[in-house]
Amino acid sequence: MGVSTNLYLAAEGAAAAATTGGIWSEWAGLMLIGPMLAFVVIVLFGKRMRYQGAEVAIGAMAFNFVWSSVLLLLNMGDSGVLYERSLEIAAVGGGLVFELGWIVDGLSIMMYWVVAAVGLAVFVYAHGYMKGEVRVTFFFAALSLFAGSMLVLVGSPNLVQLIIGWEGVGLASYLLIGHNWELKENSSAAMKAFYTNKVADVGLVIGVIIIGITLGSFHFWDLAAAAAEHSAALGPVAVAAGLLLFFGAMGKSAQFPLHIWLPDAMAGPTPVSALMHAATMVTAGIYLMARTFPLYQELATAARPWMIAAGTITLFGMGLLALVADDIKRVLAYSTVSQLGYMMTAVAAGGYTAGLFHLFTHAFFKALLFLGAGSVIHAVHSNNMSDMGGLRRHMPDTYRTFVIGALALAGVFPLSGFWSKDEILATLGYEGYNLVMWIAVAGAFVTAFYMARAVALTFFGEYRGHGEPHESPPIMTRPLWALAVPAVLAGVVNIPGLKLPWIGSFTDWLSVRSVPMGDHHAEAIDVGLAAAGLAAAVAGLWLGWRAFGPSAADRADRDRVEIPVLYPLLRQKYYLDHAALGLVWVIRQPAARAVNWVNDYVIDGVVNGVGALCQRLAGLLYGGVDQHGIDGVVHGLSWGTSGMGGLIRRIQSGRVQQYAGLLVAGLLLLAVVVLFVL
Amino acid sequence: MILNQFLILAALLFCMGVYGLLVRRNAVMVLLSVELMLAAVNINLVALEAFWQTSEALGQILAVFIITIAAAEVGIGLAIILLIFRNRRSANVDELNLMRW
Amino acid sequence: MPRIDWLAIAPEVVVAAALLVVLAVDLFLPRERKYWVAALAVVGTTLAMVPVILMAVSGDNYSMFDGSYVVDEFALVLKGVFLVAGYLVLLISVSYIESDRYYQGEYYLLLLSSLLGSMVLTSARDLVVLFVALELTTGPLFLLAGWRKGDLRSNEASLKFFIIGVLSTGLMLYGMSLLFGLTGELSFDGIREAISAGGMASEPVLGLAVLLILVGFGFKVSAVPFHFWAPDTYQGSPPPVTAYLSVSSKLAGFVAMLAVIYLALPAVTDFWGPALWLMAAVSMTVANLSALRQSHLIRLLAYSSVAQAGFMLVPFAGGAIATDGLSEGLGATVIYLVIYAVMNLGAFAVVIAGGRRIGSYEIPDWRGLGSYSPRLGVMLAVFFLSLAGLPPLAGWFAKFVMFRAVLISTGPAGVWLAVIAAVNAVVAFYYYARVVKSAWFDEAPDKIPEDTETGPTGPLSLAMGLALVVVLVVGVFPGLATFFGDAAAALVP
Amino acid sequence: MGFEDWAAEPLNWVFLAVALATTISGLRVVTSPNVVHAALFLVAALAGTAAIFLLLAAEFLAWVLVLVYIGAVIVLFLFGIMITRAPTGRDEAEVDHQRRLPALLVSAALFALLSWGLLSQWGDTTLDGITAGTPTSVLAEGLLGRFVFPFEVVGFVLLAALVGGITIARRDLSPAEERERESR
Repeated sequence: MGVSTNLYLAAEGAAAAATTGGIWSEWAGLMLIGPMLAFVVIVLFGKRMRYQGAEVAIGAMAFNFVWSSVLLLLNMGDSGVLYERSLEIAAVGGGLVFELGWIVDGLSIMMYWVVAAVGLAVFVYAHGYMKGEVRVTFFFAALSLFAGSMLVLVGSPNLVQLIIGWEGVGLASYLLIGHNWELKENSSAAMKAFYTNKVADVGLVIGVIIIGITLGSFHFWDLAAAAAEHSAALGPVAVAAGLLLFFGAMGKSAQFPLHIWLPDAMAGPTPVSALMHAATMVTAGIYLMARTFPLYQELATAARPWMIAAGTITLFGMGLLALVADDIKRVLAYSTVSQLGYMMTAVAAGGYTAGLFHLFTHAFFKALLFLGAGSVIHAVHSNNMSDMGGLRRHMPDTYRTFVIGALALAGVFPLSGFWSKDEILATLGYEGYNLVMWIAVAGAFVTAFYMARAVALTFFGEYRGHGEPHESPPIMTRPLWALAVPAVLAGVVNIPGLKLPWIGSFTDWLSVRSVPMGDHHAEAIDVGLAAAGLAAAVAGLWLGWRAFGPSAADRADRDRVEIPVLYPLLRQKYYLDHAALGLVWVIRQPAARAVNWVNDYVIDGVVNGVGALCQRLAGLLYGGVDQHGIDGVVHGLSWGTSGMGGLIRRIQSGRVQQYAGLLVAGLLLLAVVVLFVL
Repeated sequence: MILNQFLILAALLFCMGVYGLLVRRNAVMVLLSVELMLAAVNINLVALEAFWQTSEALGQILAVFIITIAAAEVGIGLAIILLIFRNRRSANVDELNLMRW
Repeated sequence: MPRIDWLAIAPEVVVAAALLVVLAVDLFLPRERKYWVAALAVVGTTLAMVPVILMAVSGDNYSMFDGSYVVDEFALVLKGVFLVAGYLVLLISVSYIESDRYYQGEYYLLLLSSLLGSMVLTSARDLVVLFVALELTTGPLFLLAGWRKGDLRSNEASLKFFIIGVLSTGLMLYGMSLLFGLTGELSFDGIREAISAGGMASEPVLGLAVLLILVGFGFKVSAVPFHFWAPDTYQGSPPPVTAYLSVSSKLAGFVAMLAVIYLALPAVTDFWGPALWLMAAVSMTVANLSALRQSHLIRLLAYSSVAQAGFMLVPFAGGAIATDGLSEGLGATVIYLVIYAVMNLGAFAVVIAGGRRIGSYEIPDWRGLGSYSPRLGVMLAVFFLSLAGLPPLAGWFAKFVMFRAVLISTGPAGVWLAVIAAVNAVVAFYYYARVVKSAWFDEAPDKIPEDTETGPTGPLSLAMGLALVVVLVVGVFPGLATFFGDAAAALVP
Repeated sequence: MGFEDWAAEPLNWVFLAVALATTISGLRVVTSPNVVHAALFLVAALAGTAAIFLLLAAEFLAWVLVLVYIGAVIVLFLFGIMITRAPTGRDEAEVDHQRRLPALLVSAALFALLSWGLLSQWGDTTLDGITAGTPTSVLAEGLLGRFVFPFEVVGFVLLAALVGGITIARRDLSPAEERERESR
């Protein structure tokens, strides 16, 4: 139980306590290059390969899995691994240099391994899932680029390379979300994701430039050291820089209100969703916050309340949205947003390990849930739970693994989600954020509730879809089982007060021995809090089951959950039913509707409002152009509805003498401003 | 003689040229206005050279270059006007608005 | 007789010789062999690289004609850039110009003349050389804009360009005469020293002179409010000429501006600082908002190039505010110029290649390009996303140095400009990505345009390939571009 | 310098006369409804400019102006006017367009700005010692010495203008005519 110095590695002693990891570290850059190389190879030769490039992508991932597993093993036990290598590629003036390289430490090893493990499962699964689909080669190329960019991101020793990986992830996600671009909503979703991220990225880039200029370095270690020393140079800009970086993280990690892209990103093929929601993309923001943790811990403390606020709103509000979605992937997507809120809140509150531990466990069960959902969708050819039901008989493997994932996500003892959520609750309590902690407990209840609903609607009752659903082929179910194992067990590595022989604890993995992060890790289980969390989860599951389970109510009405007529008919049941349904009603009607309304109108409204503003301005300036052309977000963004008789129409009139007159007038205006006003 | 009497005259001629460039519909007349502007610049240069009396007569030399280049510009301008006239049967500048916005 | 160092003017001599050879050979070539002049022009630009490289390696500086013509690192770097850009434009031109009766010999003669002007410009260190070089750069382009003689749009492009061109030349010359009147000098060094000796850095007339001169440069770089000709002229001109206009001609404007601002007027920040701040902010905003509404690709690129000019002006404004901003700003602008030149030429090459196949520059006609011509689709994505500033394509580094140059300054002016630039970077994304989206994510039309290319497409592909390599390599190893910036920054006195 | 001093100098009265003539001619250049008249008024305005040059003792430049402009450029203009068959009669509606007021405002404002600047800078600074004039040899040495390089470059400007101008301005032969010409 100790809050101690805040350096990751800057201290000399830290380096001494760590091993370099030998050739496994010295050549760890291969993990960054591998998927990128796979991308190039698939682009160039994929079409001529037997499995259209899938074998290369899977091969690269398998390589990474083996390599990162070795690193993970090396990092266990008593001494951690610490290695860093940078290659200077450009001096950009002012003493700043750009470097490419890789870093091997607890945090990055954990990320390498998660990306590789989840990536491998997803890639194998995708090989089965995409059979017979269009553009398989392109898909695996983009998937490799996606994973590769993420590795470049998490392997980066400096902020610049991080940006490169960051943008690469964004680009690849754009390609993947819009994979089935024949469907208009897909390409719109891709654009939305891209643009939302791009807006956030501007914050990141400016934040990085500010840090680089004030610090004279882009290195994370220099940043950490400067933060630890309360650097006088960095001090004045720290809050601004911290908030800007956080703004970037909000985009990638889908924090309210920049979360809007993530639910729409469901449009991509399901393996993409699994990868995106578990190991890559959305975790990047959390990772960035963890990497720059000392900045927030020491200098940018004023930024933390804002981060906690965003995280808390996200974790609770977005969870509610999962209650009303019919699209199974959308349920999972809102749940991801909500879980990301947990992680962000934890990291922002000082729970470095807690946030990352949840990232770690969440990666497995969320990937599992998505792949399971994909398997279901594969079978019933619909995303909507109203077309499912009773699938447990048809798809036993998918059913079992999905339930495991759901229980883990709900935080049921002793599955992995229980431990990581408990760690977050404990940290919030320890740091004194009691209100946030209880909101998080309530969020746990909501999580359990919607997962119960999802399981009940999907796997229980009677089948409501078309055709005869059948279990997916082994190439898809085996990855499910493979992911189910860590989804159950991953929690063991960080049980408070328990240090496993050989393996050590997750807390230790993330820090170099003897120099812990300045965060809190409980030495013993806080039974009361754990019980509260568990109670919330069980209550949520139970009530969810009461409301949506097969014995809950009249079949037809239960299935049509969207229809309010449901409730009067159920009045005659137990008071628990009343309570459950009342709760459903309370949550669904005012709260969820409100949140949904906020989501649909306010947030989208803001985005569309920005668009509309651009549109108005453009309309004002432009006007008069026909409305045909583009669609979706861009449509809203650039094409005005009325837009007649604008300024630009008048300015760019085609008459050259008017141009000449405006040129002279512009000169005069400039002269007046420069000579007389300023 | 004071310097400014020349400079103000030049400024006046220059602004007349600007006015002509802005209002003349006929492209040839636009070109005439441009010549007026350049003549004004030359007056400026020669007067300021007289003021400075530089050892290398810098102002006048720049004026020589301007005169020469102006001649070239006239050639270019008339060629373009001819081209347009051949295609459109008109040398009116304000009829050229196929491209806008 | 003035001493002449022949090595120092060798690049110009080679280009001038190539130009004359083109003129002479063209007379004797039968119509079907006219493409030889293209080869000659390409050879000329390539050969001219040799003395540039020789001088760059030797590292000597040359100063001739009482210091009015100087070959230093700044000049060499930009001569190199002009030669490469000219080389790429020649490659882009070949198939286009050959496919119709476009007077090949004269076309290449004029293009080389303009290139010669730009190269002289890099070494100009007094107002006379600067003015003459600018005219040699611009004059041939007035004519080239109208090169599609039968096309009314091309005619119109030419005349609009010409009228705005001579107006801004007139205003610029008036400004130069005032500058001469204030200092009694024509050389940049003389003007700088006279201004500091006379302590007149904030005389209002000096402000007028600076602003009037900026009109001339603003026209060349097509910065708002001197940009009005650009969209119309870009749209109407033959596309290779537009490519040249938006790159080399714009570059020439920036080179002239860099030299005059940083060599002659470094002390006059009171005037050019705010003026360029305003021009940068307005250029980015107006052009980006206008570009959002464009459906014609070349017109979109025209507005994009106005907006890019705004981005390139940002470091100037930063240079005026920050303490050691001058060299920082100069380096940043040059880096941006170098990267912009390559990526914009690449974008134009793709647009020309696609336009020849599709037969239209309307964006909706380009939908599904990636599905039936992945090669063009990928190129399109790379160049447009690079223009948008997406890492790891070269454009992001240009934006990076731009932001840095303005953020090193302390005080609200720099921050505000950075914020405006940042917002504009996002807005710009929408229209660049829209094109890419149309090419990749929209369904191809029922009738896929056939590849009917008959003429040689090799040069065009070569141009695209070269630009692609540069965009990718510089994006990953931005150090290569920094080199240009550092070399150029040596200019600051 | 008071007005009496100024008026006492006879050259100033010469200047006044020339300036008046030049201004009126200039005004007519931009207002005359007749193209040919406008061109001829430009001749007058340029002649006035040459006279001003003479007043400033820049003889060489004055003659250059006369030779280059009045001798050559104006002839070019007249050819241009004739070839384009621009209206030579009085047809005011054709010659100016309707947006005269903004143009007038803009140019007047420009004039106000410029003259404000000139007056604030040079006030009533006098020109002294210009009677000697600039020897032509100084100009010659400058043009062939320090400025020989731009002098050469101007040659290329003229070459490009010439070649390009001819190409642009000439009538394209129809393919049939061209074949006929090549067979000859």
